[in-house]
Amino acid sequence: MEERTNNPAARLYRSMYLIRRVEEEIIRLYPTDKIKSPVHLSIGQEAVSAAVCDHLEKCDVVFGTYRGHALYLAKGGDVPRMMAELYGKVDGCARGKAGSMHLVDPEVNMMGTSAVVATGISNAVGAALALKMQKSKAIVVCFFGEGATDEGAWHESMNFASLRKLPILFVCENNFYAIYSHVKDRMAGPGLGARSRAYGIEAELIEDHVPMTLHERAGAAVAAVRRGEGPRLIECMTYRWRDHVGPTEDRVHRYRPDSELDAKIAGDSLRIVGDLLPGDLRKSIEVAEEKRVADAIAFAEASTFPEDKEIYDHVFAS
Amino acid sequence: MEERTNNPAARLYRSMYLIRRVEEEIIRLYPTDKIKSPVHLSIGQEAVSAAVCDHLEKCDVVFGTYRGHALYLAKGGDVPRMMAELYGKVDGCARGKAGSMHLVDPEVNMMGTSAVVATGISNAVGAALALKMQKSKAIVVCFFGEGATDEGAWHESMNFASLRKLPILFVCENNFYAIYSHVKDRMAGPGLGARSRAYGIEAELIEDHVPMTLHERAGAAVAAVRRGEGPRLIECMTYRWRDHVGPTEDRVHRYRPDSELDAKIAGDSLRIVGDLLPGDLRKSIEVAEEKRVADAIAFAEASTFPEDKEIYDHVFAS
Amino acid sequence: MSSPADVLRPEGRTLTYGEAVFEATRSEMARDPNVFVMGQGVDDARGMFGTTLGLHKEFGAERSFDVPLAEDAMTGIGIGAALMGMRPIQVHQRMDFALLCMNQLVNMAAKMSYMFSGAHRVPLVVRAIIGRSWGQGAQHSQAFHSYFMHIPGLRVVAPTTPHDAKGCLIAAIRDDNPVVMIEHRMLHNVRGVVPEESYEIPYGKARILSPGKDITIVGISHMALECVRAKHLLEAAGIDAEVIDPVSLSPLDIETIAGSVERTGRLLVVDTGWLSCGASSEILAEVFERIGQHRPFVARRLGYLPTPCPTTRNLENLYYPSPQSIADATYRLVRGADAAAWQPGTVDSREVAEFRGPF
Amino acid sequence: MSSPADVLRPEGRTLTYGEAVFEATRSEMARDPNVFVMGQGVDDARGMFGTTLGLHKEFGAERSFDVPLAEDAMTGIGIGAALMGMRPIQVHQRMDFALLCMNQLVNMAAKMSYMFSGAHRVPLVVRAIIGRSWGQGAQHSQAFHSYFMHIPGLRVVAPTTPHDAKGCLIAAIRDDNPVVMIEHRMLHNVRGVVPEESYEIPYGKARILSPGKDITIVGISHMALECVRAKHLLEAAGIDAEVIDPVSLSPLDIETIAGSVERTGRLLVVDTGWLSCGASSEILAEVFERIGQHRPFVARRLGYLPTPCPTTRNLENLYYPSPQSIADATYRLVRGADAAAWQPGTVDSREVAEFRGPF
Ligand SMILES: Cc1ncc(C[n+]2csc(CCOP(=O)(O)OP(=O)(O)O)c2C)c(N)n1
Ligand SMILES: Cc1ncc(C[n+]2csc(CCOP(=O)(O)OP(=O)(O)O)c2C)c(N)n1
Ligand SMILES: [Mg+2]
Ligand SMILES: [Mg+2]
Repeated sequence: MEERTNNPAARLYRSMYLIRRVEEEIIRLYPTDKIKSPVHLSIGQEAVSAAVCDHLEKCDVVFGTYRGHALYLAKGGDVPRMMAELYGKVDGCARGKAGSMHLVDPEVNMMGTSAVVATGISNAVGAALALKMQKSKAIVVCFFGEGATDEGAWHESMNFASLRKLPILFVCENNFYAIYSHVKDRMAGPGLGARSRAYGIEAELIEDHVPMTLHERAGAAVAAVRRGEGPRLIECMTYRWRDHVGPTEDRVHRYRPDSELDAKIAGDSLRIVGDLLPGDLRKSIEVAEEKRVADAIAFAEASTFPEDKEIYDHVFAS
Repeated sequence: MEERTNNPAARLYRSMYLIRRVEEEIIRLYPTDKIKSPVHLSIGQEAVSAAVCDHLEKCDVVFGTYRGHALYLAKGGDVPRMMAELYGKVDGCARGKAGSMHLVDPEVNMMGTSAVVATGISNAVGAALALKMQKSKAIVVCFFGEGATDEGAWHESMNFASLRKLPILFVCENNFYAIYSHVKDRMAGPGLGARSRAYGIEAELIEDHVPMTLHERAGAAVAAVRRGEGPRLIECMTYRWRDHVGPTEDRVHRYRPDSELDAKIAGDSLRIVGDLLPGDLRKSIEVAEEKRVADAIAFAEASTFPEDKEIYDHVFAS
Repeated sequence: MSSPADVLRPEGRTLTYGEAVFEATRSEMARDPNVFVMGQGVDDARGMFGTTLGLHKEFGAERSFDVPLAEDAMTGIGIGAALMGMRPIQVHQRMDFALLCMNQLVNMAAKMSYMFSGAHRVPLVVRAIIGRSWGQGAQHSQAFHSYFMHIPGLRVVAPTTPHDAKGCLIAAIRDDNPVVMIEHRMLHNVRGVVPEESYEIPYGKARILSPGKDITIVGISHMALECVRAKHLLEAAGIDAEVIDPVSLSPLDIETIAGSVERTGRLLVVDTGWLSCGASSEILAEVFERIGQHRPFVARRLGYLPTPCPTTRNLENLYYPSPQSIADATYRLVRGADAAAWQPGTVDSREVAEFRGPF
Repeated sequence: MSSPADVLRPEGRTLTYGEAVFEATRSEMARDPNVFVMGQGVDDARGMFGTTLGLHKEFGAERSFDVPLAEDAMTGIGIGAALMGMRPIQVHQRMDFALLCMNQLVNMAAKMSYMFSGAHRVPLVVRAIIGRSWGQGAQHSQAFHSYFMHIPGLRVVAPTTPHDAKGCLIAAIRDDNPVVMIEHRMLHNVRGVVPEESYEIPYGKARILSPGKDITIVGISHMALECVRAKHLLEAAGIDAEVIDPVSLSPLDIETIAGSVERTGRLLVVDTGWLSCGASSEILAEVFERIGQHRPFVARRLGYLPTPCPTTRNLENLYYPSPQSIADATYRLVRGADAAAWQPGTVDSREVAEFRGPF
């Protein structure tokens, strides 16, 4: 990727555009029932994964959640294998056993995602412990929703990461909701920053208005962790445009005002980043990424379902 | 108790003296194997339970831990039935099924204690929720060690109590150790106060030098909760003189310096409170409490073991 | 309890299983102000698949409320409220999340009555929904009823019909003990006769859903329905199966089940869960202990394949027992391993086939 | 594996079970720098009943360390480290606390290999100690091996002898899969022959501790020892029992057990846990499925009484199976319910009788 060294906005746009377009295709395909598993879309939240991962090396390790398409793609996961996985095909990144909720790509150290909220957090801390024991230069980045911070596992994980000064960046994607439940109804007190600092972990709240600012702050946080300064947390304010699960825009459930959603859509971060680019660069990125998406879908369509006997494979590693 | 209305030091001394003497008797008896269950002694920590409970009414509800003798006695639990319980006798507060770790006295709203660390905390919050739903004037006081705050259950419980502004006082008895593990090796960050405030719960750290100060601060905290101001936390610095479990002084394991223990013993809070009293009042309290202790032991000795068929009783409530 | 008439024949008012759960909850909330409902999303626009829809409006936000993602503490909070005389109903959208509650359920709820020799009681209801629906994968499809059956001090019910769902939940709410009620997501839209009045389904009473003489098939939860379908397939092979729904898993009505095996000489247990140390091993072991000495019989167990649940549809279809696989296993048990091959017909498990995503 | 010679005859160097666990851990830590130990108190002066004593001094504080009271996250941390190629050994002083880890063990560790089709492996060892000792009561005495046996993707071992403890732990550490090793506190001080060299005990191989022809007694963990004692009591009644120690609970060597029952026609399973949906129901069910069609047999199960564990000694003594109660049950199974009354002699279970408080 030639933009890697010279134009962060271009890199960000490429990554975010890919995520957006992959998910728009999922929305288009979903009614065909070719994707027979729940999908938790990241549309609206692309900037977080894209901005953070832009600062990561291949050897850096990321953990995410069932809302994991964006992270998988931003970390450089294989697009055709992701689509094949959603189709439940044998060429999927987990041979059809995982579906949308458990994407994995060990090639780029995208660890598998979990559908049980907050369970990946302690795993990420454990990976950071291992990296420290192995004297690796890599770091771990752990993504989770604000809802996950309700869980005891978050508390225990933060405490241990801080005690051991582990090389881990916690990234909270605060999209205000856990399913249809607003964060203010679930989280008492002054906020995540105060909680994080109460474990001795520096924290920063990053509003979602300007993706390039997010990019810069995320870079600073990654750099601090990489310098061995111990864990950090960034709380990235963001918003999902679609329903908690599934492809719809979800205005029917009325847990959030239409005006709130409309304002977020109007402030589309993908457009903001795209507008920073010269038109021809932007166009060339779009053309290239459109082709990747189309190829990935074709790949998924062409792949076959696993044979019946595969059901018994991999219960144990051997 | 005539001291109830006029002399807090006398009340405190009576309560602390009873706890100390009951536990000294347990130490004396333990080598006889009449008490066939683990005992977690509170000697050195008497002031916390005594000071807090002095501000409570019978209707107020307390939850504690396996280190629960002090709380049971301070809340006004039945002394003979406690001793009989330690002996495993049928007149014990749980007919011998509980032993030292699960003391209970519903008469004074001493809820049963649990041997699994931190498990009682959410139960206490649930009781506070019930009191609020029932529009009761009573409050809940929840005692736990600093080790319990490591657990995810603590985090989840604090958050919920704060969200709902429940009538509950959290009392952390910080005795520095969880078994032989020092708090600084387990707890990252600036301390429990900061953690507590991160949930929006006001917190106060109370050093253990002056029991009467502890008494006063505890009273203020109880009063605030009673006024409906929502949950509070007090962190009471204290120290156990004996081994984590069992009767010995435990200088052999060398997890704590002798000098640390010696200094704490020298600063005995029981003596400090006793010294505040006129000699004859002090003496009369001691005589009365000695008799209670002796009577309780005689009661326990005289009681019998449960019949075999009792083993099937109370698996279910009926 | 042994007549299938009232639950299987379409006489009288019908409700879906989900509606029956809702009706039980609502009527008990109206009857007893101490009853309340808590769980993630119980008061949202989906209302836990409709089973709690609008209760917060009718009874106030204090009595049906959303909770933070904190399964462990929320269970403990339910227990604490129950200790004080309240009657909480805690709902888990997926039983998989109940793994976070094992400490409170096993170490606390199940033991308090005993540990304190009756000084406390814990009238807590835990509704745990088995999440099979639409490619849910390994972490959203599990069934842990055997975990609860293992524990003295817990009651476990797994009603199959709307009728029993209503009556089991009412009994659970009124019980002074902790009760875990297992609900299979595939049952929520199934319809059946449900009396309007209030009634309790007693613990420890199995239900003969459909009598027969050649083999006893015990089907747990959603599998009872699949077993009834298998029974119809088997008619083509001239096999007359008796289908039993245990309804209550702990206590278990082993008498009815063993009595049936005594007649048929054959037993197939079909569980909606794994076999090893599961409900199916317990049922088989107890039947054997009870009648094995004097009545020879043959037996088999079916359940989830011994793997985590795969996501892709063709493997998922293998993973769960189906009317076909049940019929096939039954046929071989009745006719013997060497019998001529037989191909069961096909039948639609409507609630499975018609289920659409996203979840 | 079927010869009892090497484990029961006092030839060669002897160690206690606790020492054998220590030796296995220490030698594996020396062999493989990725092996590390974590758990509350593993590096303190008691060193987890001696099984981890001083390892932090020998291998550094990074490789044997105390942890906060955070069972859930510490399990997840172990899993995360294992994903990165480390080989953590997590120790629970009481298996009761492992209830806090069920989510990580069941939803994560057991599923990762499968969910990700082999992209990940989780070489994690969980040592869980059954806490019976000294009036530990309801929350410090439980045994949950059946919970782990229920789950595809977990291996479960429950060695009884020091010999097997060493070999099972070495195998577990070298295994690329999550393994739960069950240790009974009452076994830690029991002594037996343990070869100095390194060896692995294979999964899925039961051990015939003592051959016999009248009845097959399967004893799990500490119960295997009690069963051997019961066998000696039964000699006075002229009953020759075969005692089998499954060693590996998942996978289970049902072939050896069923083969024995095929010879004896009688089966008693004695578990150190509750019966319902327990290891004993699984063993009985599998034996029946395997031989029931062609070999009639009688069977019974013994285990904890179906109550929480009471604290007071006289009730606690009833709660746990003992050589006497095992002998008694065996006698009645062999001689029939109507046989003349027989009073087993007495035998000391030394490790139980000699155990002193405080914990
Ligand atoms: C332990 C657990 N509890 C509940 C659920 C059901 N659930 C799935 S996603 C979700 C919301 C999580 O919200 P958040 O962490 O903010 O992530 P987001 O979906 O907003 O990305 C819930 C409650 C679950 N999967 N796991
Ligand atoms: C969940 C759980 N983990 C571990 C233990 C073992 N354990 C018993 S007491 C204890 C120490 C608790 O320390 P703290 O909360 O400070 O209370 P203290 O004993 O100092 O009063 C530990 C680790 C337990 N009982 N429960
Ligand atoms: Mg969210
Ligand atoms: Mg402490």
